[in-house]
Amino acid sequence: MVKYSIFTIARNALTGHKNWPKQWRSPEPKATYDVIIIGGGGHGLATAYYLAKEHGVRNIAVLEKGWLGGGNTARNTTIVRSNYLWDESAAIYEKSLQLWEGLSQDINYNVMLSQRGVLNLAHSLGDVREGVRRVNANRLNGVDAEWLDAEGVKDFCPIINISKSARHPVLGATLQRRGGVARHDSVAWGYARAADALGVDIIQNCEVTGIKREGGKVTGVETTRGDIAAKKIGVVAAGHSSVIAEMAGIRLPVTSHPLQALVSEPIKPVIDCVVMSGAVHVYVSQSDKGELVMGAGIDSFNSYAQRGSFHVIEHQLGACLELFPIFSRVRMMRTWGGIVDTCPDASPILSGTSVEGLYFNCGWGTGGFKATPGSGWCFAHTLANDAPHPLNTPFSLARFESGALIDEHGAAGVAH
Amino acid sequence: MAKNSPWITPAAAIARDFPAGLTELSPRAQVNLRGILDESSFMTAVKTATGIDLPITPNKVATGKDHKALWLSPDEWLLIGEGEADALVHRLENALTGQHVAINDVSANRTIFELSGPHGHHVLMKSSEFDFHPRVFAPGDCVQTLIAKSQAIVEQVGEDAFHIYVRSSFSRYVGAWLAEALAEYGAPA
Amino acid sequence: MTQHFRATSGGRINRRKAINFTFNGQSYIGYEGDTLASALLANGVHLLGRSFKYHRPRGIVAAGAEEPNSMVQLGEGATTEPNIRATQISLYEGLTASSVNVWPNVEFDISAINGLFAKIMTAGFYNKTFMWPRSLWMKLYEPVIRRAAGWGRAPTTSDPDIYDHMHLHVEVMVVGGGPAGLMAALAAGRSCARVLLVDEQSEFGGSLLSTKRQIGGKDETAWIADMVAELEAMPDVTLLRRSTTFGYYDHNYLCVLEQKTDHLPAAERKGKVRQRVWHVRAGQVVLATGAHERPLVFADNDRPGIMLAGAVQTYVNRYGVLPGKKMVLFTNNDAAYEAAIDLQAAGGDVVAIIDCRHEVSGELVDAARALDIEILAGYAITGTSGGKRVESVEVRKIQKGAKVYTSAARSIDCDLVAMSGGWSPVVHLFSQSQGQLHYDEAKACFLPGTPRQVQQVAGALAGQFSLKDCLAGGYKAGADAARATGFTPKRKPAAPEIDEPDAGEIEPFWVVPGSRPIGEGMAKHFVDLQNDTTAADIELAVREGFESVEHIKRYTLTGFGTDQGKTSNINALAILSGILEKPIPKIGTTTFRPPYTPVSYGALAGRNLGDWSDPVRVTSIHDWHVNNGALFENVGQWKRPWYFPKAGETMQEALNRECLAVRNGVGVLDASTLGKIDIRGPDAAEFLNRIYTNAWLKLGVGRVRYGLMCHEDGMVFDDGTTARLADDRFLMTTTTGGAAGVLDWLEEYLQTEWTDLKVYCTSVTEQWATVSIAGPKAGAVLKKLAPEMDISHENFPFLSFKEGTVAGLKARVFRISFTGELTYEINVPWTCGQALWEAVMAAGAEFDITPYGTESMHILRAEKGFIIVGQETDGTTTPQDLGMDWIVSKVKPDFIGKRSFTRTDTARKDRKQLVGLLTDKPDDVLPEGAQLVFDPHAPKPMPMAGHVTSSYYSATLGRSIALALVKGGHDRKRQKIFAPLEGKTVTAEIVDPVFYDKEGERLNG
Amino acid sequence: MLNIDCPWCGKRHETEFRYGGEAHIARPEDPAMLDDTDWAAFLFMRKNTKGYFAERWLHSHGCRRWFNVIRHTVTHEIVGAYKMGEKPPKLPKPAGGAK
Repeated sequence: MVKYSIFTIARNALTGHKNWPKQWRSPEPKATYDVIIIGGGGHGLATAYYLAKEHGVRNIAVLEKGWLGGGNTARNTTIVRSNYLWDESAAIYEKSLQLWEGLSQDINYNVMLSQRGVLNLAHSLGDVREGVRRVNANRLNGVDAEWLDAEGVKDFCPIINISKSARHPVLGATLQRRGGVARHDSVAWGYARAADALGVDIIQNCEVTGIKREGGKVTGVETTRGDIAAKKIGVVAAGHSSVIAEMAGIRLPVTSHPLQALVSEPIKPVIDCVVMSGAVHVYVSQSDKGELVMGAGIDSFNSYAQRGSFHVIEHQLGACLELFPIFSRVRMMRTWGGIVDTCPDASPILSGTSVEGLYFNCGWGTGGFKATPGSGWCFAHTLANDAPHPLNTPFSLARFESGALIDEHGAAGVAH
Repeated sequence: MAKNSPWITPAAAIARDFPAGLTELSPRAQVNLRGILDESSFMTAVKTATGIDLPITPNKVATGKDHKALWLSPDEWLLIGEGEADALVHRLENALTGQHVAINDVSANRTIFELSGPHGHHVLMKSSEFDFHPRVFAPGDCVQTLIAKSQAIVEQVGEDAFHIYVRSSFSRYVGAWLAEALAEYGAPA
Repeated sequence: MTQHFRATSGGRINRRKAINFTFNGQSYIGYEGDTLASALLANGVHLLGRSFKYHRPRGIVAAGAEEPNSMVQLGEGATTEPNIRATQISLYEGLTASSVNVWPNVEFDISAINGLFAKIMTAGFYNKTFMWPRSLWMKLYEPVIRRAAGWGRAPTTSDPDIYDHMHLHVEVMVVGGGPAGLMAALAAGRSCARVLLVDEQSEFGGSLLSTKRQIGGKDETAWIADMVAELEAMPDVTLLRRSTTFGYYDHNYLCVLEQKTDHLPAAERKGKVRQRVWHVRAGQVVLATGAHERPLVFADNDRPGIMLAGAVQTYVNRYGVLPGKKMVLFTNNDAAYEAAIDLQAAGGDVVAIIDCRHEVSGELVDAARALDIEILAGYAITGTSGGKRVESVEVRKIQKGAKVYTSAARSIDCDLVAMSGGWSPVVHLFSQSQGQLHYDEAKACFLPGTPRQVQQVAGALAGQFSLKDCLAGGYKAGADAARATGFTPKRKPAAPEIDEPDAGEIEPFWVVPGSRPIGEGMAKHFVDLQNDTTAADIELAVREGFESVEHIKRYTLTGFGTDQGKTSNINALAILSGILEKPIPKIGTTTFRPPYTPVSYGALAGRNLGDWSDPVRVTSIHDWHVNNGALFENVGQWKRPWYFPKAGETMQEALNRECLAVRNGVGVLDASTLGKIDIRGPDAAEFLNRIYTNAWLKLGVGRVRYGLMCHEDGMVFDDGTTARLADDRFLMTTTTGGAAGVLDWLEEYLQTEWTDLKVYCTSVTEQWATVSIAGPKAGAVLKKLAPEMDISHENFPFLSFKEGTVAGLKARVFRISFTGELTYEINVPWTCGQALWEAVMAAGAEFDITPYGTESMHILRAEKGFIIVGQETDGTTTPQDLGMDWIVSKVKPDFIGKRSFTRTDTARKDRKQLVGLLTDKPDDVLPEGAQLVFDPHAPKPMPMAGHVTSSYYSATLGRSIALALVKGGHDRKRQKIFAPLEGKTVTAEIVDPVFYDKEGERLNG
Repeated sequence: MLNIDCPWCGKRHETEFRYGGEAHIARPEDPAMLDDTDWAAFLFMRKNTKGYFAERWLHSHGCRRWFNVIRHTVTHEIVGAYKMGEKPPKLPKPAGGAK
């Protein structure tokens, strides 16, 4: 792998940039792999990378039905944080955040992690109670967290409206300073390049059409580019998890929903942190290009369409202007939607199934992007050892039978 | 009667600021009636008690001598009349004894606004996603929908006149919204 | 300044009305009817801004929404707006505008130094560097990158303007008011269908505003006027000008931004709605959105003065402006020749037409020749020069398929280059509506294929590039749309005689090589002018393995500008197709996402701001609370009195006073917000038996019972008391926030699961105002108000109710208690709430009756260990966790949630359970939300045992109290537990959650 | 913004409705007889069909009736709405493009 640095760029500039190697190959699929990862998004590519790097598995294929990173990796609001309420969630997201912090160097690809702080606003006494609870839980879990009162919020984000007469006034906020944003596409590309360098075959335009089984074990997949054999299959297909599960004759407790987001036209920097409000559905940050990046809530209905209903966005902008009155004359430039699969408890599934050798990594709902490195790291461990890592043991399918759900609904932890 | 003598209309405090075209109506008797349409005795009994053939077509209003009935759902109607609801409730209870029905005095549950004049339609277009165009919605029609994000019943009572029934706790909010929506068209003196 | 570049006559401007405006601090004059772009061009101003990455000088390229370059900061102060295209700003008196993202000014921009590093700042540059040392990314690299970010500036104060929304339903919506759209609207309108016609321009006519045509013996202006007059006379036809259909959503739902005042001088805007978003549900949609001209991609094709040929034609014909006096036309099609002909006719000089086709012929070519314009067929522009304005072009003879052109160069002086690479139908809305596109080789463009929604396409969008086809196609689309919605179109009128030149042929030409291979030397072949994406960037991306068009876009940022690639997407696609040697249809298309053009947040929010952002619910006693100094708490949509401070009182002092009044005298609470549901029918008791966890069949008429509801997963979700009004009738109360959800949920079971149960539910929340009087003196107060009511404990025991007259009002009085004190909850009709409240206050005056709010209510109930759903519960709490096994029937075979209690995790003994906490120091009030541990010295992550759910200072007890959920808490009474807070750790003892009056003796006063 | 056909009130905008997820899930007659696996299936396992999907909606701001809808989860095309207890309409043949 050619090492990326300013020096390599300068050297290549001298030769008109004619000698850059491909960031990843486009190999033909082989007949057999040790592990097949279905889904070439951030989580799938991270899984392949850590399988190769940490567990020495080299004969891996990542099968992507479209273009790599083209699913939710390309469609989120890029927020990274780990301040989740429950111990189990905090642990896996904190692992993820720690991996984020060294990721650019680890994979030699600048993913532009920008830790400029994430505020989660409280608008009611109930919100305050939940916020304080989360800050306390985070601190004891070793996750950095602070509680700010309304004045503190204003200090940290001066353009925010903390008027007491607002319809939903800001009463305070949790702050995670290590939270922030990262460049979403770069994450997929960086993992792809690093995995490819370790020998992983990334096969794009290869849609899985069937899961082959014998005697309760997986034996491979049928794809639009032919059959491929493997004894282990990891499914990391986000919104389409249920579709793959059906091919294997199993059901998952997930439903797919559209999640919409939008950006404004680029404007000169006005907001230097991430502001989230679960109560009024506003999630804002400003990109390094100057766009205000905003997420909305999910649409209520099941859907595999990468679009939702416009009233969701209009509602969100009303709430946004309550918080940021100066955005009124800023203009929305582009909207889009992703498909998220959500679990009843708003927590993910990283688990084996009743089919031997078949593993699922899904159900991240609206929280997937920030989990990318941790999710891949844990899932790689699970695939390599045929057993979950302690970090993802709680996120098994068995919890739905036992009732040991990890319910992030109540904790504003569900959002993005 | 004693019951309603100190009645304060829920929108009273803001009603004095309403522009022409918007008023809060004085209280009406409102009775929510639920019953099984299929049981012919039900329709007959209601007719006996009120003189009204309950509308069975969705979103229609049937008008009798003293009362009118708004279709709310396949087994639910809102009966409206002048004065107190008690008498109406009693008549219905008596006529429907032994039947599976629910009769509730909801006179205070909803506030009624009247929106009238040339801009009534515009205000409804601003406030609701429902199609109030005269080709679709005419006198004798009613609809349950959202007005300014609040659940409401809208009844067309004349060519340019609508009654808007909103839950009393929302009436300040909806009343002020409607007043503001009218403001664009200027208040005729 | 004078308008040196204004043609002596012509144009749709009003030359009698001069308009003063300022750009970059300089004053200019234009005419009514101008855009800022046309007025600047009339004044000879071409340099409007700088590009994003290299800060190269940039001018006006187009004449409409597709403009990639000329963004300005419009206006000043509170109404300033960033990034508005000069081509879309109608000129108004007093307009001020300036260039964006330049420093110190557009003429001399420091950041142009970036151009020197262009060789390094290729696509993917950021991904490959700024990684070492790691610490500098946040400290140095990113701050520098961020400083360069963005174009214009947001205002720094809130927006004084008004916005709103309209909702419209029509049978036929026509998008685009050009010739095809006008005909479509006419056909549909004549059928009597309800029609909406929307156009983004200030006047209808579309392409006819830029061209000279005779239609049926009328000139284009008269023809448009006649069409509009007929449409305006139709009562059910709505015409929207200055209105952009920006989104096409499911089920023919479209959104339109109408700009109502942006073209007016500031003084005339006041009090008017500035922008309005129309939400349209259409039976049929006719898309007649026209086409955008494509630039040609050649070396240094970005200098000011290089613009689209159609734009030149628009400036000449519509605005009476000569964008230059010495023009070179560079084209691959005949149609663009008309721009040269029109410019020449208006007094400009066309020095050459560079046509990259080797064979040229046809009506327009002949017309150009007749004007003595030199035509260089088989030539291309291979370079340009000029600093802030193009000064000359370098022209070479071309060889088909060559990667470089080696023929001798000829330099031609000029001050304007018009270019035309053909036309791209504006398929954005069609794509948004999920329609698939197909590539038409002959027309060299993507055209709409099979639609997914009920719609028609017409005009240039449908590949109907001649006016004759537009008119016929438009009429057919409108008639078909009307017919499909049940209307009968009138007989088609005879086709009018049209005088238009034959549009001739086009030969696609996607990238023009220079004398060196693309990417070498200093020349840049711009594809996306706004983001400075070049053909070389696309080549580099492919070299690095990016092959999907989506990857290319993202790696090079093509199409990610504020213009969303209207002029660049197809060129990028075609260049990619050339590099990969795959035909264009195999490359796929890019996705067009809403909005078509940017829409202000203000317009999208409409009036849903401030008090309108969410409905506010108030009780009928609200005014009294306001007048008596209450502070309010938002509970769901409700405003509830939080507490009633007296002058000079702290919050805690007020709470102490309120609580002690209830414990020692009498307090009064507005409890009207509780949800109330009338439940009636022969199976009502059976229904409640299934819904609540406890037993309901035997509750006597006149009695009241408390109940808990769980979801099927066994977790508590609402609670409240329910009274049996009659054998077959109950009145249920719910939590304030839970009312609507509970009613929906009850209906769900009745309508979908237990359809055999005869039960009706009716919401009566606002039928009843509820005034709760609590305290040892409550009875005395009630006695005064209801002297005829027998309120003796024998005849009015706890958990019963009575009907009667209170304060002269017909009332229902409940004996329930959330405070532990003797309490009467009096229900009167909603509209009598304030009258009752005032009567209670008057009657209670002698007992110093004290109004209290939700905060005191919370303290009082916590002293008694009563839960609040949503505070002691969080969706993971069972009745057993709350120590409320007593309310879970062991006898009933089934009720909602029962089965879940026996799941392995739900049945665990060490679940988090509700306990009371007493801090070792009585003055320490634990924060609500404090986490609890058994071992405060454990390393992080510290094993947590639970958290504090409620915590208060209790004036009654003279110390703090708290409720908490603690692992295995029910078996840990008297054990110590710790709350490690920031800076200190508070120690507490686990106790029973009932802190006060454990025996319940105070219930009877 | 979906246009949903309430079987009683006719077509109304989505904002008048509440979504109810997969249709035709009957509550078990006797939950006590189910083991944890089957109970979990009733609680949590839902079809998540890509294609024509039978789902429930509540006309919460209108007639407050629950009813069923067949909707395509990719195109959002609504084939029909039917009352509780009625038979679903026939599904169209899978159309081109709408996999």
